Amino acid sequence: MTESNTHDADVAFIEALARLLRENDLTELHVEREDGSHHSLNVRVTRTPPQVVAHVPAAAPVAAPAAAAPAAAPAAATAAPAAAEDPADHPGAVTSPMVGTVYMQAEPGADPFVSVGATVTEGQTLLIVEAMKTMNHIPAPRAGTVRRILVEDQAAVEYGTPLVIIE
Amino acid sequence: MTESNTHDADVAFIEALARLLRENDLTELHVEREDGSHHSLNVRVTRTPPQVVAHVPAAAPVAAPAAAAPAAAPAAATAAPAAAEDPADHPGAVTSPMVGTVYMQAEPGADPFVSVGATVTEGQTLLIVEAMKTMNHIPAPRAGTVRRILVEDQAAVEYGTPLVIIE
Amino acid sequence: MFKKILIANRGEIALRVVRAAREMGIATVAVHSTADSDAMHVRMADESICIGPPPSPKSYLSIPAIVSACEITGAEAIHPGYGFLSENARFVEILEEMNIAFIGPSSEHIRLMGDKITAKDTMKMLGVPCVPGSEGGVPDLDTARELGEQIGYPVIVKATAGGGGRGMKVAHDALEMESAFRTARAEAKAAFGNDEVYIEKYLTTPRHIEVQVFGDGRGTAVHLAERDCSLQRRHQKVLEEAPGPSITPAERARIGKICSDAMAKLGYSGAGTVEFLYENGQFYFIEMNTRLQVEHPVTEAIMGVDLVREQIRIAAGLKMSFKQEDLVPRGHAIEVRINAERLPDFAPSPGKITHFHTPGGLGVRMDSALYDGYSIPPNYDSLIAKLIVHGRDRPEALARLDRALGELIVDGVHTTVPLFDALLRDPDIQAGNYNIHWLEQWLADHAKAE
Amino acid sequence: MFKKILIANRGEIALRVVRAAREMGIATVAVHSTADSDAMHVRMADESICIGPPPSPKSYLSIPAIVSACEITGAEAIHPGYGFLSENARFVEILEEMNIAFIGPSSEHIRLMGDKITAKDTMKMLGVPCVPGSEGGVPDLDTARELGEQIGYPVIVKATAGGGGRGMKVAHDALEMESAFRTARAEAKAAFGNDEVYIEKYLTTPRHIEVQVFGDGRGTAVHLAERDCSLQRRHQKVLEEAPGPSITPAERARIGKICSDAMAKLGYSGAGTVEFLYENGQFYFIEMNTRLQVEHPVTEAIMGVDLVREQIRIAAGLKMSFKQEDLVPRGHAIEVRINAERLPDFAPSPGKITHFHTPGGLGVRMDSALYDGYSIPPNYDSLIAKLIVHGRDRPEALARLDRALGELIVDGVHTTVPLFDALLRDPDIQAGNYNIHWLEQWLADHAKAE
Repeated sequence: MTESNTHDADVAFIEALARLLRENDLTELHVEREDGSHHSLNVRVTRTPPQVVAHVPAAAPVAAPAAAAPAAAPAAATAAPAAAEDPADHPGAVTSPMVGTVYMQAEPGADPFVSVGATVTEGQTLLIVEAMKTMNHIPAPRAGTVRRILVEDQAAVEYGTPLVIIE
Repeated sequence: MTESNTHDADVAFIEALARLLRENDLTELHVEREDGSHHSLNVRVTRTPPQVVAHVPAAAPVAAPAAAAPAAAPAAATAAPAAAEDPADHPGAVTSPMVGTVYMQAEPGADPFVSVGATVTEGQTLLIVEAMKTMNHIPAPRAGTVRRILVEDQAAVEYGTPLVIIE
Repeated sequence: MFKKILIANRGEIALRVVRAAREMGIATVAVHSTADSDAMHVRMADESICIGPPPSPKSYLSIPAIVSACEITGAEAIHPGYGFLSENARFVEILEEMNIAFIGPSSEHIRLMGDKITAKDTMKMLGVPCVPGSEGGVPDLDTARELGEQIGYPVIVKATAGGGGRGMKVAHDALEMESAFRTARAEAKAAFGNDEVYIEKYLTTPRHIEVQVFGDGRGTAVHLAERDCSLQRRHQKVLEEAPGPSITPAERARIGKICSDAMAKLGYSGAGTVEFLYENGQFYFIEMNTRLQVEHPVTEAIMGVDLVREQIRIAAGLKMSFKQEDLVPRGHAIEVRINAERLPDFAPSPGKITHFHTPGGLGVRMDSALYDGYSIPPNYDSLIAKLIVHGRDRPEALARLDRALGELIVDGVHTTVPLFDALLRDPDIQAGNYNIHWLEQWLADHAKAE
Repeated sequence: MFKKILIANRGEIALRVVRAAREMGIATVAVHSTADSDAMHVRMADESICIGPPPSPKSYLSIPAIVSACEITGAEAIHPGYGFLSENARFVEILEEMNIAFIGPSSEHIRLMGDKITAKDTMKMLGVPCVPGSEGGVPDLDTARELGEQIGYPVIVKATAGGGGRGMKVAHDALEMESAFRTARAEAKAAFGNDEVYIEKYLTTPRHIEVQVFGDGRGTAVHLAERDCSLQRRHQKVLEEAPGPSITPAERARIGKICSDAMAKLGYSGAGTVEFLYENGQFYFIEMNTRLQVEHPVTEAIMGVDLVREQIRIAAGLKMSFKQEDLVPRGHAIEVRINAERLPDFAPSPGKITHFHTPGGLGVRMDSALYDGYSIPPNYDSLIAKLIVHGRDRPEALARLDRALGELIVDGVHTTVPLFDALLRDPDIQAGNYNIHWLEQWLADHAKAE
């Protein structure tokens, strides 16, 4: 192992420790490591846990009120999808341009507009989002293959909900 | 590897640690590293997180109310001495055991009990703190030389106010 | 009673409605733009729906988005807050068609009061005093002089086709009438190609006095006294108080009854505000707001009622929970609107709140959607907090406001708090001696002094 | 009026007094131990003086330290808060001698009410109902039986020399009297070498009802209705409300008048509380507190007055600012005492507050000396916040309390908030159906269930 490789390896190791610390809300970590006779490493990583910055947005107002809601109505399955799901960040994601209800086919009993694995052309209808009795056809923004369909027929979607992934 | 290369590598390594510290909101990092017999490195990186601790006491409730006090009465010179003055931490500091008014001499016109440079014996009266018409003689906790007198005659003192430094 | 309502608004007023609903055991749906995902109203509501991107027309003003959010969540009613869609008659018509309850008056009443001329005609018919004037063009100087005597000087002569200050002349007494009439006509002719002018009472230093009304939609209505909202900057209210420092109990009773009688005759439903200019003991109707006002908390403070709870009750078909005789003002209340703005130019100051500490103790209410670490988005109105104080009398309320402002900490952005600190030290404010021009003048004087 | 006052207390009550003084334009001096250098009352006051080390006897209970702090700052008066020196007659005598005003009653009245027997005798003389009993030893069974009939069963037979539950027997009816009397005497003889016993009315499930009084020290006094403080754990009040859910307007007027008449005759000055046990429509005097109570805010809420301001006014020689006829209760108020304690064993939980967010909106008052980053020292009482809600009626107040507790965030220490969340869901609490034993029983039942 060369000097430089050792460096990189050590930094990566300490980085992993730091992440561990943060993610597990630890306060201190101490590691002694020896690799053969040449290389030894002794690391102590410390952290003061409850940072305002890191902490508040996570633990803040939402938690308490929700817990104590007098008429605690757990969000309907349709209504409060978990924020920040992975698929939304996918470069091939097609998101809903409006709040509404998804229909996967033109009418009940018809075939779905698309299915996983299908090849689509730009502008081809992927599905419908109905809002206020208006059927909004959601077109494919580009040609490609439907990799995933992220919603079910008649699901309620918010603005920005990822619908389909096309690659 | 040349000396200089090692230097650069070490600097880069420490730089990486510092970044790690910041990005993971750590407080302290301590690394000891040995590479063979030639090179060893012992690094401690510390950081005061820029938040609650540092921030609140400074910017917090005290500032605003004072500023907006309807009858903003700036603390009388006698009344609100700056907190945390150096002398209090001095190992030779004699602090006031009570709230009251300082008298440097036994009676008006008399010589002061002590002056700077004087040698005192343990138990010798340094000054008087008067509280509720009671004259409390403040004795020297040990023999030594009066290095500094930190209060003036008839000054008001709080509990813990440093009075005299004896070494 | 409703099981679930949707709140078509954001910020402190959305939070205000969440609070009332929660106390009534009603589940809430918050709607929000992508800029407001972390907003307090979203955190506090039982459910939330993202309805669009930051620009209001595509989110908070989008009728399809809001109706659709209502449909997918099964909310039975919509509270519009103030601003946004709260006085949009078309929106209310759509809800009426779709059988979604609107927590507010009927679309008909919103439309009626949305048009200034119809509103004035209706109010006049209902016995509400309006600015007296010529009811149309004034053909000649003799008629003008007659009107001047009838209305009482000063009067203003205005071009019928006019606007922007052109073709407007004030006559302070009968002697000035000839010149004012001729000049206004000449200017009107020159500017608009039409020399028709009309004449109205001219108010020099009026106060803005508004009467809070509430109707059950079935012919019963009450008033909840008045608020004085004369302290304005660019037609934006800055500080409001109740009762009005210049209004006597007799005047309160008289104008209050006129307003509640008018609302009863109209069959008005829910909360509304009848706005007046007030000068020399006379009230002159300006307009009616068919919604909750930003400054409703000062009325709640002196009356001991919850106006949002009452709005929801009425929308759900229940009776009003108070009668006129229950509504006896107690003490004095003042609200200040704290904006994220940098003085002296009131430039918007969005950003992250690094420290937030609210005042506490007796007689202090904070309505704010801020929290430690919240980032105020740059997309919307700069109102970040309403601080409302209540005391036994006006001096006590003023002292309490001063004390509470001293405890408030909003770090990370600039706010208008220093404006209130300064206003509280002004003798005119302490005496309650101000009118709708006072604040602009005061700001101009202070700008000069610096 | 005073120019400067010193507050001989800490925590939320010191802050409470600072707030009142500030609103009156009076400068404040905070005193503090070394453990409280960063406390909110120190930060908020105009001046502060460190008076000693953390143990209370050397700081907050040290008369020389506090008087000396008063002298060096030139404060003209001392507000004692509650606890600490607030009912120390010797302290007040010293202040009287030194011409420092005490914001509270005279040392004479404090001493009078500080002794339970003198207090009871005085109150009886002043027409205040006390627990009926034998006024001394009961010589024989016949007298005991007579007393049983007179007082009404159940009665308790107690050793005159007794204590700790020994030599105490309850007779639920005339039949049980013989056995109770003989057993109590025998036990008294065996335990204390003295078989004298006395007899008193035995209350099985009383409520703790206390009447807030206020006197001007010159023969005028008023009452401000009652508070129900029956919810107690180990004689510590946990939740208080006003008006008492079990008290009728007629009872309120009657017991209120008895108390205010007694205070008028006594020439009592300032705020005081006459505490009663209440059962089956009867009030039985227990003791009088000659100071402000922790739970005074519920009275302030329904009466719309500031009791601390009034205390300061009276101490400064001004007249009372209200008359009995002004004091009409409006609505319902509830206070919960939020302690830094870990449930279920209520173990103290001092430590650093990592996040603090207070509830806002209509009808919510927070009295708390917490702030973000504050470290609660382990040396003192665990009360960290009082949350007071006010609504038009009891259900509205309960709903508001629930809503407000849901908004409150106190991170970093354990608190008693979950206790209140649970209590609010209990049908007895919802119905106002509880007595002084209820909470202990409820806690025991819940401990068993877990």
